[in-house]
Amino acid sequence: MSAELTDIEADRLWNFPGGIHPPERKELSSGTPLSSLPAAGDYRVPVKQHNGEPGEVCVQIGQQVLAGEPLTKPGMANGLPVHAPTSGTITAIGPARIAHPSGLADLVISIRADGEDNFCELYPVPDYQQLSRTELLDRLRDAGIAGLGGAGFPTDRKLALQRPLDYLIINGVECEPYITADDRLMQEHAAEIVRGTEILLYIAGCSKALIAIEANKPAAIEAFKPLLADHPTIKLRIIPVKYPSGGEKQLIQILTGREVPSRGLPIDIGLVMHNVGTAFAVQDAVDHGRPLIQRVVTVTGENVRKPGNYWVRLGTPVERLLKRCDYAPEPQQPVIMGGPMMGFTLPDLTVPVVKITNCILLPASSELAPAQQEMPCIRCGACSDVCPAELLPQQLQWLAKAKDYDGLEEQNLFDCIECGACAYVCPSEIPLVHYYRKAKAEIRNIARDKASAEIARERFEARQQRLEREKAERLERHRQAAEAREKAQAQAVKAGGDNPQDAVQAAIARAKARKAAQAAAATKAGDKNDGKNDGKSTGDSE
Amino acid sequence: MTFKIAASPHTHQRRTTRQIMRLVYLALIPGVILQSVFFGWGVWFQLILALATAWLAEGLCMRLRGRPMWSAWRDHTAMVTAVLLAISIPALAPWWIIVIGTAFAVIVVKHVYGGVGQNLFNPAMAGYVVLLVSFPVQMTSWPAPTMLTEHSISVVDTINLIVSGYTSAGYNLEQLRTGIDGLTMATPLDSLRTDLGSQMTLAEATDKPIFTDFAGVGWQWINLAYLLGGLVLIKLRVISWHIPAGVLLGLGLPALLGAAFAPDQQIGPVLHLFSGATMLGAFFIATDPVTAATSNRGRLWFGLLIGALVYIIRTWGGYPDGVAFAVLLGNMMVPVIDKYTRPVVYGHRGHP
Amino acid sequence: MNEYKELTWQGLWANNPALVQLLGLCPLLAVTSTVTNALGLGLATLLVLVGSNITVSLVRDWVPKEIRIPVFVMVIATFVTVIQLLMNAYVYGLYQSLGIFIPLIVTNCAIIGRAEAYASKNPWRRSAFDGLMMGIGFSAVLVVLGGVREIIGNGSLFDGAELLLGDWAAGLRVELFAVDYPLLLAILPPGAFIAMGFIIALKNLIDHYREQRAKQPAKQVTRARVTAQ
Amino acid sequence: MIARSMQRNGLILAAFACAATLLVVITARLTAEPIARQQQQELLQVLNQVIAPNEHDNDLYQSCIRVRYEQLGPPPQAVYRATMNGEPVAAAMEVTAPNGYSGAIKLLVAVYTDGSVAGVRTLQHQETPGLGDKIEIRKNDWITSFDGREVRAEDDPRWAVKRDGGQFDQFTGATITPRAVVQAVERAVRVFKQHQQDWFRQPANCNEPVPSTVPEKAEP
Amino acid sequence: MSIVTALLALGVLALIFGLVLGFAAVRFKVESDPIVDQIDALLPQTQCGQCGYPGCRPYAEAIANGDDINKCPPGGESTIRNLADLMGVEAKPLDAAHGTEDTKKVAVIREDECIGCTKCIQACPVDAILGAAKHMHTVLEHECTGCDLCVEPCPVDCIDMVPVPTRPENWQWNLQKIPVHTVESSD
Repeated sequence: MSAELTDIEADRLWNFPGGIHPPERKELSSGTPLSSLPAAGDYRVPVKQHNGEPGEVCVQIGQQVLAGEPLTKPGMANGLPVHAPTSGTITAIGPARIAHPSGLADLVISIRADGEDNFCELYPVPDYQQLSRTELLDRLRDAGIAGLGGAGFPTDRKLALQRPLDYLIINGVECEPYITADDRLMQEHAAEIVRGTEILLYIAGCSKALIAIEANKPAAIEAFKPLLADHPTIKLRIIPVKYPSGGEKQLIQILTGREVPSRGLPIDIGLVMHNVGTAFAVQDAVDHGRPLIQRVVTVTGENVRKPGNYWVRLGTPVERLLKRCDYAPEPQQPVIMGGPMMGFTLPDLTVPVVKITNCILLPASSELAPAQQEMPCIRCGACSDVCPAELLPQQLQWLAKAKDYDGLEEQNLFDCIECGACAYVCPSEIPLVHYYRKAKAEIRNIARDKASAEIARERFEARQQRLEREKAERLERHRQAAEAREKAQAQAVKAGGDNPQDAVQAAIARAKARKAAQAAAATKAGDKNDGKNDGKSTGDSE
Repeated sequence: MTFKIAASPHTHQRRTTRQIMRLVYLALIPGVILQSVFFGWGVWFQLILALATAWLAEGLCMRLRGRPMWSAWRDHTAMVTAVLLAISIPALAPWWIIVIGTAFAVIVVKHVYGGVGQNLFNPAMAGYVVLLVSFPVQMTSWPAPTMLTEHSISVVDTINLIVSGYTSAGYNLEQLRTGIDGLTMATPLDSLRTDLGSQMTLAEATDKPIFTDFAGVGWQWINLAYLLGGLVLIKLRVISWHIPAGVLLGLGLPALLGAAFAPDQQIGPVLHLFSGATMLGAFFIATDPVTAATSNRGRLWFGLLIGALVYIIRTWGGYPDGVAFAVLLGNMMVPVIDKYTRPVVYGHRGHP
Repeated sequence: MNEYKELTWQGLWANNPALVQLLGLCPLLAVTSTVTNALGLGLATLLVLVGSNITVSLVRDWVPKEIRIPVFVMVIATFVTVIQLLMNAYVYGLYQSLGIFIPLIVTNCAIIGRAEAYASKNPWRRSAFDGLMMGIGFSAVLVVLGGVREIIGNGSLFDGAELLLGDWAAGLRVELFAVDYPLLLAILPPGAFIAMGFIIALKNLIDHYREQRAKQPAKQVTRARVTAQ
Repeated sequence: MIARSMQRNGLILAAFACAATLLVVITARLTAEPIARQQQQELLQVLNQVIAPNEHDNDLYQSCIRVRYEQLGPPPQAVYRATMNGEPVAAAMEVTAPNGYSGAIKLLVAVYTDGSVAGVRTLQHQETPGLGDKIEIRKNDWITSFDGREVRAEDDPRWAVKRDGGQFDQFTGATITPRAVVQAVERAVRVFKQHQQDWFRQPANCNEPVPSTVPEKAEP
Repeated sequence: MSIVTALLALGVLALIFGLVLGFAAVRFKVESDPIVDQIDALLPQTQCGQCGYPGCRPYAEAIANGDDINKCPPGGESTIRNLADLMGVEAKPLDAAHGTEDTKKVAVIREDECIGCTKCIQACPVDAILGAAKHMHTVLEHECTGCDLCVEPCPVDCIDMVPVPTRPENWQWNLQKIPVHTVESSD
C-alpha cells in the first residue's frame, strides 16, 4: 500500500483498458470567454434535479421570490433544495417536461422574472475554518449543491461519509468531445477552484488533493500551474487524452491504479472525487453564501452560429439559450443535452437547464452522421477491445436481446458505465448502450415487481389468516352462545319450568313462517341480490 | 420542425462491416495473384464460380427468410467466404466442386444457423471439409506448380478441364498431374506424408523437384504473400495479432521440438509454417471474427489450439494438411475458451 | 376410440420419438445410410417396442416403483436379445449389416421412455397400440432419413433390399441417377446429423404452418373468486 | 419397514431376472443350430469364391486348422485346407493387414500349393466408402488382380502398387489401402510357402468351428 | 448346466440389487417437497384468480400436481418461461381461455361516486382498499396488484382499472415512444 502511495506521489500515471479517440471538436467553443444571459422571461425549475428524493415545495403560486431563495425544503433521503434562479413571481407549480431522456413530465416550478434580478440576503462565511464540518455540510446542502459532472449526487452526502481518505480528486478531465464548460471555468476561475478544493479538503478531513486535467487543455493547465506553487497539498496531474478518462472509475484507475469495487464507492478505496464545477460551487456557497442557481453550459455544434460557454441560470429553457447563440436547425435536427457520447436528445426546446446540464449540442448531420440501420453482429470483438470496464459488450448484447436477465447480471451488466465506446466502434452500428439501458431498466422493474409481489403475498396471507381467525372467533362465539343457552335451558328445566322443547318448536315454526314470507317477497322483487354476497362476512373494513 | 430522437452515443466511427470485408479482399490479392502464377488460370475461374454461387445462394437465402437481399449482399461476408473457399481448393477441380462447397457454406453453414454473425463454424472451412470428406479424389488433386509440369495449360484448356474434366486434346487431370519425373505430383505436405509414412527419412523425402528453397516450389511464396497481407490487416487493425500469433506459435513450437528430437522423421518448423494453408489459415481463416474467441486472451488460446491441432493432424492424422479441421475444432471450443478467458470486469479484481 | 386416434397422432407426429423427443439417436444416425438398413432397424425397434410395452403394461401392477427401471430394462434387454438371435438365425444378411446396432436398441431411450411414460400407467391394449404407433413413427423417420441419405449419397433407393426381404426384393432397387462420385458426406455420420436437422426443421415448419391455419377459439374459464369464502 | 421393502423388491427383481434369463436361454438354444448353419454357409460361400469347388473334393470347412504367425496379424488364424484325392491343392488363410487407412483390414487369402495366389477376398474393413472400399468385390474387381500372381525372390519389387513401382493398380485418391492389402497378401504367400508341408500334415483342429470374424462386413 | 448357472447368477445379482434398492427407497426418502414454494415465488401474486384457482398459492399447488403452467395472464410470457424452466417442461403460449396479458393496471375509485358500501373492501385479496361503511373508499396504489376483483362487486361501478403511469423512474428507454413536439422554427 505504501509503495503504491509512493508511486502515486511520484506522479506515476496508470492506464485503463480500452477507450477510444473520437474527434474532439473542442476548438469550436473553447475560445470564447464566459458570458451571462440577461435575467428575463420564464424560468422552469424542476423540483428534482439531482440523484435522490425531491424536496418539498415551500412556495405558492403568485408568491414573489428573490434570486437564491429556496423553493423546496430538502426532503428525507439524499434531499436537496432548489432555488429561485432570479427574482420574480411563481406562475405555476405542476408537471412539465424535464431534462430526462424520456421526455416525461415531472413537478416543475415556473417563475416569471421581473428583470430586477434581486438577490435574497446571502450569508457568506468569512473564514470557513471557524465552522465545524457538520455546519459546512449543512451549508452545502442548503445551497443545493449536487455533483456538476453529470451524476448529480448530493455533494454533502458524498462528503458526509467519514472514512480514511488518501486523496481528494478534482476532476477537470472533461473527456467528452465538444464540451468545454469545465475547461473554460478552469481557465477563468482557477483560483476559486483551488479555494473550493481547500474547503473540500477541510470538510473531507483529507490532506492531499489531485487535480486531473486532460492534456488537450493547455490554457487550463497554465492557469493552475502558478497557483499551485504555493499549495503543496494540491497536485496537478496532466493525463493523456482518451475517452472516457473523465469517468470517475477510469480517472481513479489512471491516477492511482486502484479499482473501485463493483457496487462500491471510491471512498471504499480511500478516495473521493469532485468535479471542478462542484469545487467552484462549493467555494461560491461558502465564501459568498450563494446557492447553486447557475452553471456553465457549453453551447456548440456546427448548427450554432455563436458557439461558446455561458453562465446559465438553472431553469432557463434551452430555447432561450439557443436563441442567444443564434442556432440554425436543419430538418431532423438532433438537440443533444450533454456530449455526443453520453448525452440524450431533447424532444423539444422547453426543457430547462438543470444542475447536471453541461452542454447543449446541435451538430450538423455532416459532423455527427445519424445512426445507420443496425446490422447483424459479426462478433468482431471491437467493442470488447474498447470497453473500459472490460465487459464483453457483444455478449451483453446477445443476452439483452434474448432478455436473459440472469445472464446479464452474471456478466456484470451493472458495471457498465454507459460510456458508449462500444457503440462508437461497432462496425454493424448496433446501438449497444441502448440495449443495456433498456435491460437495466427492465431488471430494475422486475426487481421492483418482485418486491411488490412479495408484499402482496404477505398481505394476502395476512388477510387469509385474519379471515380464518375471525371465522374461528365467530364460531367460538356461536358455540359459547349455544352452550350458554343450553345451560340456561338445563337450569330452567331443573328449576321445573316449562318444557323448553315447546318453546324451541314454537321458535322454529316462527322462523319457518318468516322465511316463507321472505322467499315470496324475494321472488316478487326478482332475484337481484343472490349469489354475490352469500356467506360473506361483513364489516371487515380496516 | 421536429427534432430527432436517438440513443447515445450520437457519434460513430465510420468503419462498417462492408469496409472491413473490403480490406480483407485487398489483403488477399497478393496471395491470390501468386497462386494463379503457380497454379494457372484455374484459380481465377474458381474465384468467379465461387463468387457467383455465393451471390446467388446469399440472395436465395435472404429471399427465403423474408429479408432484404441487398443488406446481405452489401456486407460482403458471403463473398469473403467464397473467396477463401475458392483459393483453398485445387485450381483445376471440376466446376461442381466449388459450386457445391460454396452453396453448402452459405446455405447450410451460414444461413441455416441464422445468417451473418450466427454461424458456429467458419463457413469456408466447413464447406472445404464437406468437399474433402465427400470428394477426396478431386480435393486432393492439386496440379503441380506450372514450372514443374510438362504441359502448360492454356486458358481454354483450363476452362475445358474445369467444365468437362478434359482438355481439348483429351488429356484428363490425372494425366496432366503427372510430372516431369513420371510420378504424380502431390503438394509438398502430401508428398512428405506419403514418403515419411513409408519409412523414408526427411532428407530422402525432400529430395524431389518440388522441394526447392525452404518450403517447396510455389507454396512458400504463396504463404509469404498471405503473411504480407495478414500483416497489413493487423496494421490496419482489421484483425488483432493474437490469433495469427497463436496459430503460428502453436504450430511452430511443436514443429521445432519435433525437429529437435527427431530431425529425420519430423517436418521442420519452416516447412510447417510456409507450406500448405498455414498463413492463409492463420491470418485470414482463423481470424474470422464470427467464429473466433472474443477476448484477446481467448483469441491467443484459440490460435494456439488451432496451431497445435494443425501440427497434430499433419503429423499423425489422416490428411496431409489440417487447417480446415483444426479451425472447425477450434470453432467448437470457442464457447469453452470464451467462458474461461472472460476478462475480469472493472471492480471485480480482488473482490470476489 | 378417440384415445387410439390420439395415440396414433402422438406416435406418428406430435410426439414422434425421433423427431420430437429425439430419442434413440445413436442407432438412428448410425444405420440410416440406406433405406434397407433403416427399415430393418425400424422394424426391429418396432417389434421390441410393442413387446416391451405389452409386457411392462401387464406386469406393472406387480412391480414396485423402486425397481421398475431395472425390471423395464431387463424386459427390454430380453426382447432385444431374443430378436437379435432370431435375426441372426433367419435374416442373416441383414444381421450382418445391422448386427452391431441391434444391442443398441437396449439403450434406445425411446423404448424405456415409452415403458416409463406410458406402458407403466396404462392397460396392455393401449400400451401395445402406443408401442405400435411410436414404433411406426420411429421407423418412418428412419426410413425417410435413410431414403434421403441414400438418394443424395448413392443415387439409389432400396439398395440391398434382398438382404431384408428375400431375393424377390432385389428388383426393388431403384437407380435414380448414376453417380461417379458418391457424396460421401451424406453416407457418413455427419450427413446423418445434417439430414436429421433438416427433417426436424421441416416438421417444425409444417407444425408452424398448421398452427397459423388453425387458431383455436378461446374458451372461457370460470374465474375463481379469491375472496369468496 | 426397511426389511420388508428389501425383501419385496429383492424377490420381485430376482423373479424377473430369472424369467428373462430363461427366455433368452431358450431362444438361444432354439436358434443355435440355424445360426451356426448360416455362418458356415457364409464362410463357405467366400471359400468357394477363392478356391473353386471343382478343384478339391474335401469339406473345406471341416479341414480347418488354427495357426499362429505374427506376420499374418493377431493370432490365431484359421487355415482352410483344400485337397483333391487326399493330395494338397491349396489353402485359404485368414490374414490381417494392420496398416489400412482406417485400421486393420481382414482378408481371406487362398494360395495354391505351387505358391501362386488362388484368390483373395476382403472379409472386414473400415476403409473410406467410395475410395478405399474398392477392395470389396462388391464394389470393384481390383481384388481379383491377385489371382495367379506369384512371389518370386526374397525381395520381389513387383509386389507393390504402381506408385511405388510395383505391378498393382492403386485407386485414385487412395494409395494406402491397396498398399496395405498388397503387402499383407505378399506376407501371406510367403508364410504359406514356408509352412505348407507342415500345415497339410496336421489334423483338423478347429473344434469350435466358428470363425472369429464374419465376412464382408461393410457397414458403416 | 449352463442354464442353471445363468439363472442362478442373474437371479442372485437381481436379488442383491433389489435388496439395495429396497433399502435405499426407505432410507433415502426425501421428505416434503418445497416445489410449491418455488412455484409460488414465481407467480405474480396478484391473487386475481384468473387461473381458476382462488389465489396464487392454490395455483402453485395445482402446478406442482401437474396442471398447465400457462394459465396466469398477469404473469404473462415471462412467468410461463420461468415456470417452464423450474418444472423442466416446455414453455407454451398463454392459454387465451384465462385472459390475455395486459399492461399492469391499478384500481382507482372515483371518489365522488363511491357510496361507501365496503363491497370492494371485502373483495380485495390484499387489503389494498381503505375505508369504512358509509365513508368514501380509497385504493392504496402501492399495494394494489391490479387483480380487478373489486370492479365487479361495486354496485355503482365507480372503480376504474387504469394503467400504471410511466414515470422517469420506471421508464423503459423506449425512444420510439417519446412524444416529439413540432416546434415552430424560431427564425
